[in-house]
Amino acid sequence: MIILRPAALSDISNLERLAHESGPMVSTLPEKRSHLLNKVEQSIVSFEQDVDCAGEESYLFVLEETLTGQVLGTGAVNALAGNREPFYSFRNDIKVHSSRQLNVHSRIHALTLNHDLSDHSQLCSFYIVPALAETDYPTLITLGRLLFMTIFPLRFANEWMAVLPGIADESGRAPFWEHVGRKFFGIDYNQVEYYNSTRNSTFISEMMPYHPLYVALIDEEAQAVMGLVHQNAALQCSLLSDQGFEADKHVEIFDAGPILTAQRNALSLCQKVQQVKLTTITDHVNANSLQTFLIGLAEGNSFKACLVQGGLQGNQLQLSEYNIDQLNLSSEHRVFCIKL
Amino acid sequence: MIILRPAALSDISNLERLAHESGPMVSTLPEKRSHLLNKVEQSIVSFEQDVDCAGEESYLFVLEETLTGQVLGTGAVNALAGNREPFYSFRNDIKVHSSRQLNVHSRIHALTLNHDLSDHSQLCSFYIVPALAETDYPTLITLGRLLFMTIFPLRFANEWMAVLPGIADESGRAPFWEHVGRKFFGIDYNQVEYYNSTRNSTFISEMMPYHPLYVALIDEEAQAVMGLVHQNAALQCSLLSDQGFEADKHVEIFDAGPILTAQRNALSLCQKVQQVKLTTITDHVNANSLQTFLIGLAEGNSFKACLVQGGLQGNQLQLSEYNIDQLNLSSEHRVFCIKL
Amino acid sequence: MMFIRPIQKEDLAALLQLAQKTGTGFTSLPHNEAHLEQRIDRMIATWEGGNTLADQGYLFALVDSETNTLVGVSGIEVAIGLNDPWYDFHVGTQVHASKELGIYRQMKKLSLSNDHTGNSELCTLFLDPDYRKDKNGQLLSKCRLLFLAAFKDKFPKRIIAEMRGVSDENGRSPFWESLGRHFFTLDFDQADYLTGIGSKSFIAELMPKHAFYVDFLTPSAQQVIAEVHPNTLPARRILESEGMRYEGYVDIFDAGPTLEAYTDDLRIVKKSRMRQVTIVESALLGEQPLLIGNEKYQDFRAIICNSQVDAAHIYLSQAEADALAVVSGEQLRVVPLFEKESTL
Amino acid sequence: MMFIRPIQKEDLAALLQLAQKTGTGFTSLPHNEAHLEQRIDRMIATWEGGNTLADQGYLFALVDSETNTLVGVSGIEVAIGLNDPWYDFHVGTQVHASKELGIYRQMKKLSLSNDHTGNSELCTLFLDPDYRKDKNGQLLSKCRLLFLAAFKDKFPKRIIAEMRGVSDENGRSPFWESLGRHFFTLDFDQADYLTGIGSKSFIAELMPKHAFYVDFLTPSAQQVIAEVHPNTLPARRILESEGMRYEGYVDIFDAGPTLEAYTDDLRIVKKSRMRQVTIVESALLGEQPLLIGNEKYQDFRAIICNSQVDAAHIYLSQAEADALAVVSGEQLRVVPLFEKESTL
Repeated sequence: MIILRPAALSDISNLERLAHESGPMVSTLPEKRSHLLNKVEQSIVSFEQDVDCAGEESYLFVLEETLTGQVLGTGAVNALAGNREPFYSFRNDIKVHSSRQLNVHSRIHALTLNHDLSDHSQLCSFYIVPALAETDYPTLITLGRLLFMTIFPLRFANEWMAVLPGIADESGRAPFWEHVGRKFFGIDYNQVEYYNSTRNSTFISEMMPYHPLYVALIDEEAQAVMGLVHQNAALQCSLLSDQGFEADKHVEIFDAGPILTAQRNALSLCQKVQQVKLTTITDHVNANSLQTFLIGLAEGNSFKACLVQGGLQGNQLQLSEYNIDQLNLSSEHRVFCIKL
Repeated sequence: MIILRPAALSDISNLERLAHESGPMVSTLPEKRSHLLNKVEQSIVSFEQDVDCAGEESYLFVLEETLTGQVLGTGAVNALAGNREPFYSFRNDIKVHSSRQLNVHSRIHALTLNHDLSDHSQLCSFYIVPALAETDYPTLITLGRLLFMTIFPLRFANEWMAVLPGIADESGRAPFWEHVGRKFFGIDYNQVEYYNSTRNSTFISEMMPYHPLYVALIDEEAQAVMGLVHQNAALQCSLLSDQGFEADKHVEIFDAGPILTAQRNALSLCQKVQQVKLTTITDHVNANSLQTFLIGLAEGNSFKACLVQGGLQGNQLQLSEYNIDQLNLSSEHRVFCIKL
Repeated sequence: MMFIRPIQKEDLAALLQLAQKTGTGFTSLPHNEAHLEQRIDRMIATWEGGNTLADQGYLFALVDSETNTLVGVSGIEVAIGLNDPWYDFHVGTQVHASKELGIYRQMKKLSLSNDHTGNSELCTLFLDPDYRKDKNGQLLSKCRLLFLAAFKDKFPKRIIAEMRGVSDENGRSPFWESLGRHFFTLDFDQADYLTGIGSKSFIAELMPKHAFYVDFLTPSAQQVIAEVHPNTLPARRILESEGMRYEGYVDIFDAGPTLEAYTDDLRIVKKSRMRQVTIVESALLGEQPLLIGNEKYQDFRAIICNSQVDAAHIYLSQAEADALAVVSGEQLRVVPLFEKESTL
Repeated sequence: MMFIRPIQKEDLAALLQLAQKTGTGFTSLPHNEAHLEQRIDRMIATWEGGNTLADQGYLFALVDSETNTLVGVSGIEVAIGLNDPWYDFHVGTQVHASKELGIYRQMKKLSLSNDHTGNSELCTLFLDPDYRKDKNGQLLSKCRLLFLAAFKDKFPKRIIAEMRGVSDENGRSPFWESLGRHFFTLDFDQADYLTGIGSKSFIAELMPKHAFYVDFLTPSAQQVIAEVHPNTLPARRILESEGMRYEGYVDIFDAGPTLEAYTDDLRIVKKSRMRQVTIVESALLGEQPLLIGNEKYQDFRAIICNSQVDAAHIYLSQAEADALAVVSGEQLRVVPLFEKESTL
């Protein structure tokens, strides 16, 4: 069985391997062991703490094959995108320039460095091994985290967001970076993504413009990729969009990848999730009538999620005995489900 | 009976009187006859047009005592706040100033001139004669317009807003204007409000700063009134707030009065409104069980609203025969109601 | 003989004819009769003392005394930007540096500015192509500085001159193509014409209000910032030799440089001296060409000639004195025409 | 006799003692041994040719030859803003005008700028109060310009000097109280100290990044923009008499003016001349005080005296020649000490 569960210290080696595989696509999953260790430790502390207001917590999940203990993917949530420091993005503002005599109101687009999203909760560090890309498990990582956030509302803000990777080629050349960021930094995209994952964000305020950047003056190759998602993240993007996330007017500052945002209450998952009791499937249930459910198991502050086949009747979710065994339920567990 | 109905050309003299009474508090109800005439004519055209996308329409309603034909109040809706030209406001942005060596992230507030709200539908020109201030009729003017907007969704944007008057004393001295606008214009608040109601908004881009204004540098008397509503509009403010309108981060540019915004679908009125059939109260209904309803009558593109006592059973709204007579119903009328 | 005098009402026809000979990039003498007539009227009103500061301006005519024809004009606006705002771009430096990353970047940025509001402006210099010889260009340009030296109290303490920027043979400005075009749908020619008839501020309203980085312009646009059109190079050299300098401001359309100076720093203001007229039968040639002007405000005249001059006198022929509208014994303001010449 | 020489490693103790005598508002000579030692080392490395442009600087010592004590220092930074960004506020003009409303408003605004990046800076002038007499202040200030005239190729083409702004007897700056305090929780004293030890850019990071209007400052803050502290008035007058000018830039903390000039425009650069040393038994007094310096880069010396001078020679006593580290027949750079004096 494959489950989504909080990362543990014993996952470090596996995470290191995944971080290496994932490369620069996942800037919030650093390759450096010490940084990974920090991230896992911070996650453990975050889960342990009782929280009644989103703060510096960051929750890291891993996708584990429970028979072999293999780690096959990751996904994290930051309680606040900008916890100890601002979370920067470019906001695509429209400025109207008016001339009375010429009777013109031109609409001029300009990118403004801002940190409007600092108070949003942030989904990040999504990665799954390529072999599972076509399965339901990307869905597990993404919706599993949303389910976690739904069940523990006090730990998160009301507004959520996810930064998706923008366009970059295999050599790590990102057109938006080449025509924008490079002018200010003079370094490669990979390099700045590494700084971004390992340094605090002060360097952004030091190096990036506080003047709005007029979009019309940005090279067309870079304009063309603004708000476009990297093909590797297309699935992520559609999963989140289906839930109600929308690409607003923010883009990522280095590669101009889309930033999706949503109000918690507007998400379909939040509206449809229900608490259930698990029961064993009775004989007379037809296997064909079984449906796929995402279930989340909360016990105290801990949480895990997995996908199961079952049948829902009222607040009873019927699963196979085998599945129920695997879940290792205790009487303390609260179980939540949502039909996929 | 007192009803809310579209303004007609015959209302001009009455409107002129109201505009004179209302004074500078209602900047979108100009005193000048020719401007009023324009406004009424534009409203008539707007109602007559078939509209499937919010545009330059502006709808003006009057509150009429039907027995005497007296006009007792006004309320308007602009399909788009900035139809032919931008709608300007100040956005209260937070800028983070970071210093690595001092390990400081200061949060600096700054007001930025913007026209983010141009694509919102706007409630405006609210006025009611003082004698009715304590009655249910202010509610009729405000909720009646919201009902109109709900019933004709294609005529409006999904996001609505209302600019409420900010703090000014009886002599027309507005502290925010004295410490901010006057520096740029060198004229009195009443004067600029008059320009604002009669000229196109180009003068704002000519005279107002495009740099953010640091709030800390604004005189404290002016800071203190930012986002505060004038006492005369307190009722308006609470009516809209009850419906789900919220004061976001925008304030009006001259007096810093609050700007309330809402998503249509989030408004309680939109969620609760229902289409009904009117029937006559049967004898056995107890008068004590009657409740107050806001009803809206739509016939083609026209619309009127009033308050009635009635009883709702399923989709049947039972009214007194007297009331039903007064409504002058035709078979073309669609009737909507909401319990207050 | 060539001499300078104030423009007159009767000059309108000649001025209109002259305006026809200008091309793209010469914004301040549009071929537009109403505009030119208004301009002449405004200049005359200034000389007659009837204008407020915002409307004061002078226009000088270069006249060939043989034929009594007007062959060139040059002007001074006394205080710019007091009616319509005066715009240019300030070329500033912005440093982005991060000690931690070990990165230091120095970037040029352009910001819309009204900093020259209230300065004087040297403007509208145009000389009939047939007369582009014999130091006529020098006279037309420098007579303004001589006038300024004579009537300094009528001018603010700073003076500027906008130099025409680079454009190609089709009138395309690389700077406009890279910047202005994105903010405005006009061609450079049209924008240029609107500017000439005083509509520059309308256009400026549509230009970028926030500072932007030079690095975001095309390379060809970057190259022409603060560069003049090849045809304007001589005019630039003349003004620079007189003490005007590029100080980091450029035109918002073509990025031509704004030259500027404190009037007190102008060579002609510092070095010009008063000499008494002595009329001689046959004037001897002195050692260097001199710029000579009278001190008559409403009947200002200026000429260039190699007169003999000593510590107190200047020796002129009758024709020269006539051109200068002076008689023996009157005072003239005299300065070597060129910077390199020795002082008086 | 008082003379100027390069700072030396052995001067540390004396410099530290001197630093103790400075007060608030004197940011560049903090009483901090490590900082001062580092400063001396950097200066010496510059004279020895070992520094990159960003780190080059000169510090001159004023020495009383009677007692061989250091009684004052003055410095030049060669190129500012190449390590940490150099910040000041540019005082610009913004015009808001509406033809339709008939309103025209001219407003001053301040914008954070790095425009002086790469310029030279006159800095760190401090003279022991006991020695504030006998033109010692003139020597200390002007010796730097003489050095610059002698070794012009080692400097960029523009030079600036920041003048201390207005503060009251308690060290409170009205400008800081009205602006900086809102963006920063430090007192002016502390901000000032951090600036002195090179942390100015840290503070600038917290200052307003967008232009703001002078009208929004308190009246007392508005009044002190570009004004100097009364104690700094003499220093300002000295530099202005040498050709430096306020050109619209002020300090981000106290709004003291930045004076600036092209080095080529400095009086001492333009007017200094070379003269050959002749040693005389008893030196006759000349008609005016002269600033005299040698041309030895690593052993630069300068003095003030009323020497006799002719078209080719300068006549010095042995003591004067010794102070200048020259012997008979060597060349010295000579200029009248004051602007008003006649040229050589």
